[in-house]
Amino acid sequence: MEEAWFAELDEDPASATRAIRSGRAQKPRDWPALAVESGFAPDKSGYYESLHEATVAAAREAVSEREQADDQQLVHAVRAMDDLTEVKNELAERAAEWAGSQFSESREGLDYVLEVAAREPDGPVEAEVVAFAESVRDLEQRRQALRSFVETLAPAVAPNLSNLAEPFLAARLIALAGGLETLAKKPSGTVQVLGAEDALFAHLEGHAPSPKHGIIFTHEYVRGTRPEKRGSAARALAGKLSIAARIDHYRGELHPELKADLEERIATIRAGGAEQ
Amino acid sequence: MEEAWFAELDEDPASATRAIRSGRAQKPRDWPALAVESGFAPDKSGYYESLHEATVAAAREAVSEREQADDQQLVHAVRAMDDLTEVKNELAERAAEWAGSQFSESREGLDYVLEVAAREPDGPVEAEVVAFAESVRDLEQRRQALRSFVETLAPAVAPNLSNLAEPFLAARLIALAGGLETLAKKPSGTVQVLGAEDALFAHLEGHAPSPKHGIIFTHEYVRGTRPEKRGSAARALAGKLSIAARIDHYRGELHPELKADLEERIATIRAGGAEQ
Amino acid sequence: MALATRGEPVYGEPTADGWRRWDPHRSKLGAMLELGLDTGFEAGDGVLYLGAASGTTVSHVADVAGPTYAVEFAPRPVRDLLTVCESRPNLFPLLADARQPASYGHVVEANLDVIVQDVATTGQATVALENARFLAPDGRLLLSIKARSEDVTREPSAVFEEALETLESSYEVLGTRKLDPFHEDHLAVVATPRAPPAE
Amino acid sequence: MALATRGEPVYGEPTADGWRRWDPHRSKLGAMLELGLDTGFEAGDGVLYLGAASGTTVSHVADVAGPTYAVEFAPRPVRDLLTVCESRPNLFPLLADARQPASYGHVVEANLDVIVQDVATTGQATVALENARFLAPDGRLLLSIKARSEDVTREPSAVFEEALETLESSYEVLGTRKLDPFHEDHLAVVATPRAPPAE
Repeated sequence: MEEAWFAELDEDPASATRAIRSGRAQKPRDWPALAVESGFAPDKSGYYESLHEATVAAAREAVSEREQADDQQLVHAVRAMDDLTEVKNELAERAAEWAGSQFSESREGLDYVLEVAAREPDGPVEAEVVAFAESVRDLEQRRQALRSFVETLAPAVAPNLSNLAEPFLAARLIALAGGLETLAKKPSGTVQVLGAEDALFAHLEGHAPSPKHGIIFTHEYVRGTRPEKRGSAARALAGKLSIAARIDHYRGELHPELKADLEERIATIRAGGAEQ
Repeated sequence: MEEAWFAELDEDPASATRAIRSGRAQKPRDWPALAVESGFAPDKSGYYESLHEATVAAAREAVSEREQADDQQLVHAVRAMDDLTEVKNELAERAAEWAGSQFSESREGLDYVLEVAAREPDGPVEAEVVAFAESVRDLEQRRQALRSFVETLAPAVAPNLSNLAEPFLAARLIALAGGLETLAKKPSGTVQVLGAEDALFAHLEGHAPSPKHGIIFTHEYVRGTRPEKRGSAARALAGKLSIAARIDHYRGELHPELKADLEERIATIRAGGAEQ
Repeated sequence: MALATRGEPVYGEPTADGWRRWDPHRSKLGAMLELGLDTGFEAGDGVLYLGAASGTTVSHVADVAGPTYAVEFAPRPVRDLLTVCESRPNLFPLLADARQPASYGHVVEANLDVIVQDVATTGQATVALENARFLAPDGRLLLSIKARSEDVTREPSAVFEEALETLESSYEVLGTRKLDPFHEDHLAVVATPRAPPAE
Repeated sequence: MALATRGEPVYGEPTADGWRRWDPHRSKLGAMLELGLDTGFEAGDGVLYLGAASGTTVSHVADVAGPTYAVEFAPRPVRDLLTVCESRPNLFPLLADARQPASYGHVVEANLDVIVQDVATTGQATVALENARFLAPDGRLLLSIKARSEDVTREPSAVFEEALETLESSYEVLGTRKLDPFHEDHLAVVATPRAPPAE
């Protein structure tokens, strides 16, 4: 009896939610009968009513917490991945320079470093050079693994955003905004220039034109549209991404029609019939 | 006969040096007798004279090349180590932030990251966090290994500098100058402010006092001297370091008396009897 | 003739006169029923549904059954499942891991008539063993095994054989059936607890 | 009585009337001679010195011997060695790896009277085997083995035993002697080629 979810509730409805979420019992029992017997419910049907209310409330709360946490993990993962990219490039440059001097070769880039990392070193200096190249290789592998993780997590956190923008771009938008909720609350014009903060500040200080797009430029719908129509394409895409972010945050179910609408809109813009 | 070092020399004395340095023979023979027989030398004593000249020239050239190469490897190693230090700190900060959010802890620093790296992850997000922390740990290990390597190589490249300044500071001075030869050619006043280039430029532009010391501040003889005498201590140390660099570059043998002289000089300065 | 239940529509399924078409292409249990397996599933049964996802199938189950406990681990589909629950007072959502039955043993009642299991994870047979504690002695396990969730590199037949062998320790297998053409490389299993249900 | 040779001073050793004190604390060969080992080393001998370092010992050897080939792999000490060579026309420096005798086989003559070996590296006995090619049939190997260079974790006596065993394949060991109190955990070995010298 002590293990039943309803065993020790008080007046506060939150106590039922808490009991559902954190209780445990190895062995199930005939809880409906026990609930009636103990006076928790007047009859079985009354018990099921209370159970329904409590389980729905508990699931809603748990889902919301888990998703909050997930979108923050996505933000951390994207930032960690960006750090790895930067750091990997920096160390790769140094490793190529060093290896080039040690092996009397003049080559550059990650491919060269990966090749050096696979060499059998001869002597203590070469051992250090090769070990340094191996560090770069390890960072590159970690970066790739983290990118896969981001691409797996993004559709769970933001299904509509990931459907419209590819999981990786969706993750990057969420990271730039600092979270799904913040992204959902931004006007679509802000979403359009997310990632182009430098250009935006230059514009606000009066010495640059207003940027037409930020990170969403990497989307095929913008990049693949001819330059004079890109502003319209970026605006259309940002509009739909804003809607997607709001659905993802406030409701969460996938709306495939968003993508169909956007496709149609972009086709119209590219056909040249777009408003300015 | 074809394997003898003197078998195919021409008029150019460099050809003898080349033959000594790059020739090979699995099986030694009675080279002095063969040299006389073939007319290379008038007699054995003439042969040994030529051999002495050729081996000394070849050894001198080989030593100088090997050491040139070694001092450049030292420069690369120090720079690679600096990169690792910077990168490790940057990633450690990110890792601590991420791990703190995932594990609901608010701790900072490398120790926390190393502790996270040792955890058994539960679930895919934790697996990424722990793997990221492991990357930081690996970089830190590589950095430490590289530092040991630098400390081993420095006394071979610059015995006097390493004797006066600890191998690691010696390596850093060589790296800041870009090589042992460049360091040896710098005036002692420049050695004194190596590593304080920012402060020096500010001074040259007229809005800062002249820096009293650069990286040599990390030397106990400067740091351990009371502030009003530090300028004198830095000047004395830089003077001896310059001499050490020149001996290391032009001759190479260890002069223990340099250190004794310096110790005496610093003692005098600390005792307060130093000239301004 | 087509399978249908009475209830609020959930996933854009065709409806007529309050009846909702139960699409066997979108539901493993729907396919079992469509293919005529003897599931023993009857109106008013107490059901534990493991792997409820966004509620497509469990919505039909709850339209027919009595108390229906829906366990799902991923938060995203549980949002949709919550909508399905709104109009179904006999459907109880649980955001929980089916591999940890003790984490819902204080909520799900004992002696249920049916367990429907459709989890896409390795160790699907083990999940069935762990949850046998909720079944009545004459209850039914309606299990669908996805070969690719166990091991993508092995032949589905080998995967199924191993799963059935694991299952036999606590269940008596009453029937099996491949679910094509509705679902490829899925095996449906109908089983009943062998001894008194594992505790 | 004290060991001394005639020549230019090299390492700050005491001198008198053109004689330089040969310090057995600074030289393994000096210690062998001081301890009265029968080295067979005579004035005018042809010598190959492996591990010449900065020339402390080889300077004394060259003061006494005939043609003296000094092999050293580390560039730094060879700089000092070059200074030692300046006043010794019979001393020939070679920046080379004693484990690669073919890299100086075109310079070092055959049928030498003595090899002095003092290399601080693992496989010291193997180096002696490799260089046997330079020795006359009645020549002498004067080897000093540093236990810690082979394996710091093992007992010196075990290290020495194994080295001697390796050596026996090409050399007949004529005598051994620990070098304390001058050098700790060093074993001096005097040996002569067993068969015609290895090629």
